[in-house]
Amino acid sequence: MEITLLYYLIPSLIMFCCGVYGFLTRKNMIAILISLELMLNAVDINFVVFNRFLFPGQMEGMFFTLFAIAIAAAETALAIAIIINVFRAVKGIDVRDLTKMKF
Amino acid sequence: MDYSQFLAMKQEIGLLVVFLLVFLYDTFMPRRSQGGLSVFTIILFAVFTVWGFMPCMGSCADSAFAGMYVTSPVMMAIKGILNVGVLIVLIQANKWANSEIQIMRRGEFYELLLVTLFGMYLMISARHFLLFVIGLEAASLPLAAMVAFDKNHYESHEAAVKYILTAVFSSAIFMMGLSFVYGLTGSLYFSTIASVVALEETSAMLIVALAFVVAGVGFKLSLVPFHLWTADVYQGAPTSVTSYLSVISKGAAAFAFLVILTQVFGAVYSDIWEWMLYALVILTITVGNLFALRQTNMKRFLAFSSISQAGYIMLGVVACNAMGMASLMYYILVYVFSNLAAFGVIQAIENKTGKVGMADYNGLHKTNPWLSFTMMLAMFSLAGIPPFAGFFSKFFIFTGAIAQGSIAIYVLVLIALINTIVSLFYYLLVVKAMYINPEQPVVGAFRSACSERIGMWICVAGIIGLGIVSCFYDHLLELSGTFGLF
Amino acid sequence: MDPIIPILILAIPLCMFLVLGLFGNKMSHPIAGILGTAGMGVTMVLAYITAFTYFFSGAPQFIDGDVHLQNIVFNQDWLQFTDSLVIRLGFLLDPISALMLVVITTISFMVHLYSNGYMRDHHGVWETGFQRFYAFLSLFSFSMLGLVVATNIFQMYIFWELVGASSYLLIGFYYTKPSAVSASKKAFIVTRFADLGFLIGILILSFYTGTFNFTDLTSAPVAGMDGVYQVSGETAAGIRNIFQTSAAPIFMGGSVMTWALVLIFMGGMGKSAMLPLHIWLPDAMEGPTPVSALIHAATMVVAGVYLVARLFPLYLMEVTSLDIIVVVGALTALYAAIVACTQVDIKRVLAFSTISQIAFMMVSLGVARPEFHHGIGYMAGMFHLFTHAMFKALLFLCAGALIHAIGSNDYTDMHGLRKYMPVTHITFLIGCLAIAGIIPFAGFFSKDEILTACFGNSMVWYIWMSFVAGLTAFYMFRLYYLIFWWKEHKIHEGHHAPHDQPWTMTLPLVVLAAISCVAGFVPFGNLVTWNGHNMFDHVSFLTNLENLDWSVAVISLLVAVAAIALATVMYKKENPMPERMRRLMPNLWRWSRNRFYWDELYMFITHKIIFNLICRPIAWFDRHIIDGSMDGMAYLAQRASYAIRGLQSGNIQMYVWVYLIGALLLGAVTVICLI
Amino acid sequence: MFSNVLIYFVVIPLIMLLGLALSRNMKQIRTVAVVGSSALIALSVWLLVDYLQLRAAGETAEMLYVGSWAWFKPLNINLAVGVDGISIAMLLLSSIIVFAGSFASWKIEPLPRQFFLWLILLSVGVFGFFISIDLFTMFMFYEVALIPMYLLIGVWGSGNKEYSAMKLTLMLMGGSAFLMLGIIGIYYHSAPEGGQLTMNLLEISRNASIDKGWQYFLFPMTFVGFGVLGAMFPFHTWSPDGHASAPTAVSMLHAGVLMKLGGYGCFRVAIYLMPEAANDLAWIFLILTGISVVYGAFSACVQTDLKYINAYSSVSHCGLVLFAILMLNTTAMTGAIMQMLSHGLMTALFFALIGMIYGRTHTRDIRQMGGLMKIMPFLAVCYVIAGMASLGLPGLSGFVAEMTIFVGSFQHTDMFHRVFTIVACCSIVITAVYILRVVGKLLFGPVQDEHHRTLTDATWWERLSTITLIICVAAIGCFPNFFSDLIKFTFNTSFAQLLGMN
Repeated sequence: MEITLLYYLIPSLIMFCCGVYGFLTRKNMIAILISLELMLNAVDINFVVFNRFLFPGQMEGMFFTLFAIAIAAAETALAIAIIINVFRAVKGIDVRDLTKMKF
Repeated sequence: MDYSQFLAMKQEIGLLVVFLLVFLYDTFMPRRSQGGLSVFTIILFAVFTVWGFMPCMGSCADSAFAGMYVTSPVMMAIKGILNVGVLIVLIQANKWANSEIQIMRRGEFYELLLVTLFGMYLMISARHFLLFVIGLEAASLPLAAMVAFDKNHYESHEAAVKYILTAVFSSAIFMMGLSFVYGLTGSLYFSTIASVVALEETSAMLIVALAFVVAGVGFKLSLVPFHLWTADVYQGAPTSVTSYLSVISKGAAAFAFLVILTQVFGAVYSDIWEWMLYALVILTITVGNLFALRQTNMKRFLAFSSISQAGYIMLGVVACNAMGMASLMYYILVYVFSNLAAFGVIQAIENKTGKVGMADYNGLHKTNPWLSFTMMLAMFSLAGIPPFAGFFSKFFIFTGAIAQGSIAIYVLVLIALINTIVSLFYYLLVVKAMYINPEQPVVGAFRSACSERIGMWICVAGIIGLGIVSCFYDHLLELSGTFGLF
Repeated sequence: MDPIIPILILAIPLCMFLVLGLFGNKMSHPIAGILGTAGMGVTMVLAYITAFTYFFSGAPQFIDGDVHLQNIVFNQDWLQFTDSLVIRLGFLLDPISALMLVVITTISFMVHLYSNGYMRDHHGVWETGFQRFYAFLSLFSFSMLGLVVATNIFQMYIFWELVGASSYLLIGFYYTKPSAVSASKKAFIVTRFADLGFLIGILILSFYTGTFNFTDLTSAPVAGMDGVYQVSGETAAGIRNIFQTSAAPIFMGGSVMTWALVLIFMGGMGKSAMLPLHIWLPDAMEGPTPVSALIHAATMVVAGVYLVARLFPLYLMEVTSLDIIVVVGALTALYAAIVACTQVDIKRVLAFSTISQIAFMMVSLGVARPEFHHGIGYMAGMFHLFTHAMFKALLFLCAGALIHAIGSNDYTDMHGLRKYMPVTHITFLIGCLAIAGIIPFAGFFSKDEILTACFGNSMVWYIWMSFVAGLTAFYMFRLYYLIFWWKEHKIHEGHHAPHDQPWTMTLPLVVLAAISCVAGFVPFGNLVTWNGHNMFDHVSFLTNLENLDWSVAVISLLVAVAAIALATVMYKKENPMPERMRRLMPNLWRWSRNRFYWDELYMFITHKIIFNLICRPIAWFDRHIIDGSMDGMAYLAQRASYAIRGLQSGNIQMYVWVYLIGALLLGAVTVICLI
Repeated sequence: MFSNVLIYFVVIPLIMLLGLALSRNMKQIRTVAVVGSSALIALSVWLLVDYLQLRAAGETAEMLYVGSWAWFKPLNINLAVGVDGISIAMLLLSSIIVFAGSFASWKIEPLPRQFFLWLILLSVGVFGFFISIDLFTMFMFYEVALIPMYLLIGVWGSGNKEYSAMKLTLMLMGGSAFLMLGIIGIYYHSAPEGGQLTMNLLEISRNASIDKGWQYFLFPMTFVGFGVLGAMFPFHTWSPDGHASAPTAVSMLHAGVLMKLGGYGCFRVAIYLMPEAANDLAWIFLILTGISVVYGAFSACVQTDLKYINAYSSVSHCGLVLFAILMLNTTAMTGAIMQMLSHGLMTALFFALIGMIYGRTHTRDIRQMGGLMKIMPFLAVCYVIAGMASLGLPGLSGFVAEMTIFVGSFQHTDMFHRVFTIVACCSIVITAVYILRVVGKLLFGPVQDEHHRTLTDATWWERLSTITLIICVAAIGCFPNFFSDLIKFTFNTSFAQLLGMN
């Protein structure tokens, strides 16, 4: 069985959708953060796969992925820090509690 | 490696130097000299701003890193505009930064702010999506920290969470779009993508990719429906950060948006994104206005106002011509002054009394005539009332848009114009609160801090002078003629 | 003719108005009175000189053989609309304007003089606003003089409006009295409504003919002399040709020219109180009595007659319009005469009598045809205008004297005054005889000629008008007997016996009575005819008598005498006969007493229909629909703002959801639209 | 730049603004206002005389004193000025009303300095508008004149002032939104393909390059845009509320001058630049303005608030202005301009008097007043004169203006136009009804409220203010040919081409 582009893209898409679904449904902010990671990783897979299968002669997609991973890490760190701050303030990390400002 | 290419990055390097100096001062200066940090930063940045406007010595290169980075007079100009805005923000933030609670951490504030500015520079100058994404993230991630700066306020945290989570979601979408683009074209260079897009037939994937890209940048610009974070974040963040967010970050994003759409997707303008933008502009202006109608918190109110202003700025993009670009930059310039004047007043009052409700402004003119005068000018300018600068910027942005010439654009502009009436209504509400409402003044008479006053004076000068003195717009128009985008 | 005198005729009253109006408050009462009277006196003398020069000097610009010419003494551009349509202020001297100059200045002077006495009470205390009164009188005189000497129809319209305004001011002279205020308002608005017709008529006329000038409409220039014209049927026929070639032939049942002329006549109906626009005149009696004498009996109210006379050659071209005038006039004459028989207020009786008499003049103009006795109707109408002005002013001034003496307008408070006020009695009697048409008083001759003209036109109108003439005699003598006879005057305790008034008031009575006695002998046929041609070969004091159509005259005399006899029987002594008559015809009496409910009808139309069904709904519509829709837009925006506020729920997941949907929709819709 | 006399119409108010900003007490404020407005009158009279001399010397250019200074050069936007007889008439009117308005607000409270600042800012806009011949500058000044209204009504007004001020501002700005689109549209069609685009009115009309299709789009935009300020049905509803709430001088200026901006603009921009569309579409607006004329008058008949009456009367009279402009012939248009002058003066007079009466009786409800003639004869007499002017008494300005309009309009060759002229004529009767109703209730009759007996008559500054206006009203009424010629000459020169098509 030949492994084609699609075999990579479909899991990546599923990952991305899982991430979106998780973001939209989970209460726990850490879980939401994990969902976000899923989405970013799906993007990374896309880039790598495109590079590997469609444009094998160059490295642009790979490099982009490297940077994206780094950025994702920074984002996570920052988000965790902020969530901790919130936890200190409200003693909880349920995202649905954070609706003081609205309308 | 040709190191002379770094000369092209004159402003970035200058900004890095400023950042380092501030960082070093903050880190290594003895405690007794720490008091000078704010003044040091402001003066340093003022020098940098002025230096940024100076013409490049000798024959500078105009691109670096194999064309991932380019510069041009237009970019220098927009960076200069941002610099001026940042300078005003710094001046206005002085009082807040030196308040008892923040004084310990003000160094971080300055440093984060300078880093985000650096990110915006990269967004503006990038000609490769890798650099652009780096810039975008550098511009948004530290902002989350800045939004969360007010440790003692719960709203600040809530705002930060909302910001960081939505921002990351948005960048995920954006990068997803980029990956599609990459998959379609095999490159992340703007020019290469553009040439491929121009040659190939429009595919559904390209459209979806474009929609995702628009959404990602639209998030920064807070275009409806990608705007929902804006109001909460503006309200929760410390006012200095809000003012920074609302003008500088938005200005950079608007320009970057223009560059991406014209440089990368210019070939599919009338096929795809012209219509997308029509929808977005109408939605943004209308929804922003409708929400702004019934706000009672000044910061939240200005958040929605800035959403609808973003819609007007987008008219410059819709036009997709040199005049639109010049008008866009001019709009940003004027918007910087007008909005910062408003935020300056809000900040002055908030610093003194902690009040940000619109009702707290009742009868303000009796106790603080100059503050209310400044606020009124800001509101008039935002509403586009002559002879204040906002009128000129609105007029030119509409003129620029209509230069495109289709009937559809007339309709779009008409809708935008009708929306200006709604916006006039809520801007006048502020004026009404200050001048007309009969209630006893809530805010007592006080003398605002020297830095706040300087900031407001600069803004007032800008509001009055930028329109009547025609050279600013003329210069921008001349520059954008040389940009060669279209 | 040297234009200085005509200019002065207009300028003196105007200056008087300005001086008295602006500085009157600074003057003492007698000075203001003397100033006003003297000014008017000078004007009168100048007007006499002018008229005399015109009629009798024999200068070539005034008379050519036996034809009286029209002479434009001066004509100053005032407002230029287009090259041909120009409003000029000028002075046109021709038989009727010269006649009117005499009438107006005479009556006006008499009234000025009379008012010196009338406008103070028995103790010699001046009325408040005495100076204002004189100022307004001067303004009126100026406007009326300007009206009659108009060289173009728009000048006439200008002064037409001005007389209306001065009439308004004078009727409302006692402005603290609500009835006076509403009377003045009514007068102005009713005449304004009529003026609308006048204006539209002018617009139509000028649109087709391209001129406002009377001389261009009705006369031909006399060769060799500048500003001299002769009335010419050919010019009028030319005008009719213009209409026939350039306008739609028939517009709503009449030719356009007829419409224009009828609309112009509508202006005259308003001013001259023709049915159905007569309702303002009886109410106008709220003004001081001298004002009634001047404006609402002798001068302003005949402006309508004058207008028709002025455009008479044009009316001749469209006989339909003349017929309309006759019908309106005849109905009005009968109506007013019937109403006059039952009124209690003596001024109202006189007012209705005025309406009736003006209607006589209108009928006279309407029945005039050049074929019959050189258009005797025209001459008769003008003649009656002249005589009527004299005796009606006399009657009003007498009424003023009575009211001044008694302090009431109703004859029920008078009765049997002949012994107390002999001068008033005699002069009033002369007035009554004149209006009744008893030989040799003035009214006899003019009325007789009107009846002759009617006779020449149609038997119906002749009988009709003779009947009205009989009614006239009847109600005038009814009034006379009820004031001066009926029963002994009852003097209330603590009141002085009524007596004759000071000389300032009696002198005008005597003068006017004298004129009423002899005015009938003025040989009008050689002075005022429709085309300026003399009617008689030679003129003497008895010309009018010699040229009488005795068959008509005898009948009319008989009718008058019979009517007077009836009045004598019924009203000389207190007796139950009037009461019996009233029982005999209760409905007629009630309708007549209530003036056929015209006022109520107008009240109904104005208040119930125009105010309640037009104005109020429009105002409501404006506030609630038009304005409401503006407010509604604001309300909608506010509602929309609330409706979408759920979008900003504060929940991050919601935000992201919207974001995602937005991005996908943006893509999806574009894909669907493009592919 | 400063060698052009017209610039001083803007410079003097600007200096006044400076003076007001520096003045410290009421006396200084008044001095600045009086000196400044007198200077403006003097300037406009001088301009009138000089203009007439130039014309007499055979100057036939469309506009005189033309000057143009580059502003936004790349867009060819200039600060271009120039006047013809019509502008001069308007400048004269404005300066007279500013003068009278200054006296009418002699004792304004509170914040007199700010009041005058805004008032003068408003007049900067007004004067700037009338001297401009560049669309952009014109539009800018137009909006400058509008916005001070908000504060002037909001702060110094009475009654439901916040609502009225907001409504007025939003509606007028709504009009100017359409206008802005129209102006930009005109700009892009101001020159033939490839030519230099321009905002200069004279050049645009000379180029005549707006094709018919675009005219059909742009003409309604500009006409409605200006028409809102000219109180055209159905966009007039700001007028009653706005005027009712505004302080005296503001009502005067607004009804007297600002509403004229609408009429002037309609004619100077909409009709002058797009005559073909004006000719073809006139019927639509004729219906609207015809309705305005009659409808405003009918509405005025049942109002009980003095200012409402006058506001509706303004709707009627201003409707007549637009009505006549649309007739597109010299006479009617001359009448329109004269009606602007006339209405400006007499409505200012009305509002001044109403303000003075209201200042004394503290009510504007005519049902609560009566017999004022006895109590304050001067004001009452002036009111009667104003009323007579309004209902078109010869010798006062209203008559000549209305008659010129009626005669001119009736000269139109089209039956439809003539019929509508007759409809408009009907307003003279209705006008008489409501004017006499007010006069009868307010001034005549017995005194309604015994407290009013103690009230005083006008003070000297009030007298000065009203007498100035009355003299002007009478001057136009007595010597109409002077004004008519002044205006007509312009039509004969600049509109010859435009009128040729009719």
